[in-house]
Amino acid sequence: MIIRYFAWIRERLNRDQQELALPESVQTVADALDHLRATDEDFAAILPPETVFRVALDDELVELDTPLGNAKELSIFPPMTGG
Amino acid sequence: MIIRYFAWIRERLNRDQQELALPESVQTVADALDHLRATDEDFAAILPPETVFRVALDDELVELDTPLGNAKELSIFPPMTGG
Amino acid sequence: MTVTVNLQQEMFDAGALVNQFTRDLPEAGAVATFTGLVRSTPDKPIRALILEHHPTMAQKQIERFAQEATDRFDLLAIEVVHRFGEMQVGEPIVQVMAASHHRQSAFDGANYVMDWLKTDAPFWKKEVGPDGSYWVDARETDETAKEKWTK
Amino acid sequence: MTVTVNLQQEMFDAGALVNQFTRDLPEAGAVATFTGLVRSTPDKPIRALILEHHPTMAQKQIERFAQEATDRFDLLAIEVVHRFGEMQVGEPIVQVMAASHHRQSAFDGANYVMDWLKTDAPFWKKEVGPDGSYWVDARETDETAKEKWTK
Repeated sequence: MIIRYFAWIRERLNRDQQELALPESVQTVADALDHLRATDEDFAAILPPETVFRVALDDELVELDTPLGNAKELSIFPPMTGG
Repeated sequence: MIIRYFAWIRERLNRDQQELALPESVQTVADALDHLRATDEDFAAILPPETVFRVALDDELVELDTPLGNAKELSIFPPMTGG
Repeated sequence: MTVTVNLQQEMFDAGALVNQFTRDLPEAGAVATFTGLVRSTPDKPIRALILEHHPTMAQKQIERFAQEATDRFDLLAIEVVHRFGEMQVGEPIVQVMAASHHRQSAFDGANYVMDWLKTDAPFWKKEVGPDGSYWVDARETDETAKEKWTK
Repeated sequence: MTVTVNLQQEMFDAGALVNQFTRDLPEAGAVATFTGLVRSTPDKPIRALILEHHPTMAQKQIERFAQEATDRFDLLAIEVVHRFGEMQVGEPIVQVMAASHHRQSAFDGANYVMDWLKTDAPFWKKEVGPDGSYWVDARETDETAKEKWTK
């Protein structure tokens, strides 16, 4: 799965995307975030569970309990400030 | 006093304005209209009391019972359809 | 805070007005524009529109609505251009532009002026159709549109 | 009924877009336009704005809001142009244009898209000020603005 980062999250992680092989046990968005926190110190420090951020699977905003399904991309970003 | 007419009222009366010396007894807009009806057959036929129209004194929309005061112009016209 | 009202017979360039209006407002984050155009629809085709107006009264009334909108919605600037005389299908009739720090007040300012303009500005429309020309009746919905601002 | 969404880095000419949009709509009596601009105010001066976006997601989301606005307000056409990258003070960021037979639906269409855009389109603002650059926080009022459409 491709994980993409935007705005201050991208800047603080110092990367805009990464490819990640997720174990079978990772079923939902929340599982994927927990997996990232467990395996990546920077991610754990910058995106602890209490951080306000949003996630999208293949261009659709989703909730933390949404199953990853066959999604190819997980995007992680702050609340939008466009317009 | 100058009486000005607009839109279909102007067309049907076949004049866009007229000068009128009003007797002392004419105090309000309604008095002026009654005076016009009494002295002008065309006006009486085209603007009977039940007609829907509006009036302005010196560029301000007014009601029928508004006193003429020192106004120089009385404008008579249909409801507006601008914009 | 600038209020500009122009009544004119000549055609105007809607886009050029928007750019002109916006150019000198470095603090404005939001500009809302409404453009009213002469329209012809299949069920009610027209060839042209003739707009009669009461010049002095129209100028005063529109300046008043524009000033009210400025005060009420804290606008940085507002401009109204309204044509009179004969216009062809597709040509602009009226344009209202409102500038503000924030988008909602810009929208509300332009919308407010348009609602009052429709019912209270002394303009009268005569449509030139295939079967002759006729004066347009005042519409009930325009009166009710105005009421939303007095709630 | 046309929905057009353009995401672009280049500057655009707000007025030229209005004229282009309006040109081919003989049935449209009403065009409402919203232009969002880079602003700098004395109490919060900025030199420039950098707008980051999620390209594929932004395109899809905005097309969806625009289509929803079209259906909901019976629009004849809607066009959204949104820039990304670096912009200078006074430059346009976004423009929404909605055409309809009637003025209120044109206003509502443009307003609806802007409200959703602010909160749900994947764009992030970074302001370049005198003391460095910083990411803009999401505003509570933008979330509440959206709620008026679900009443």
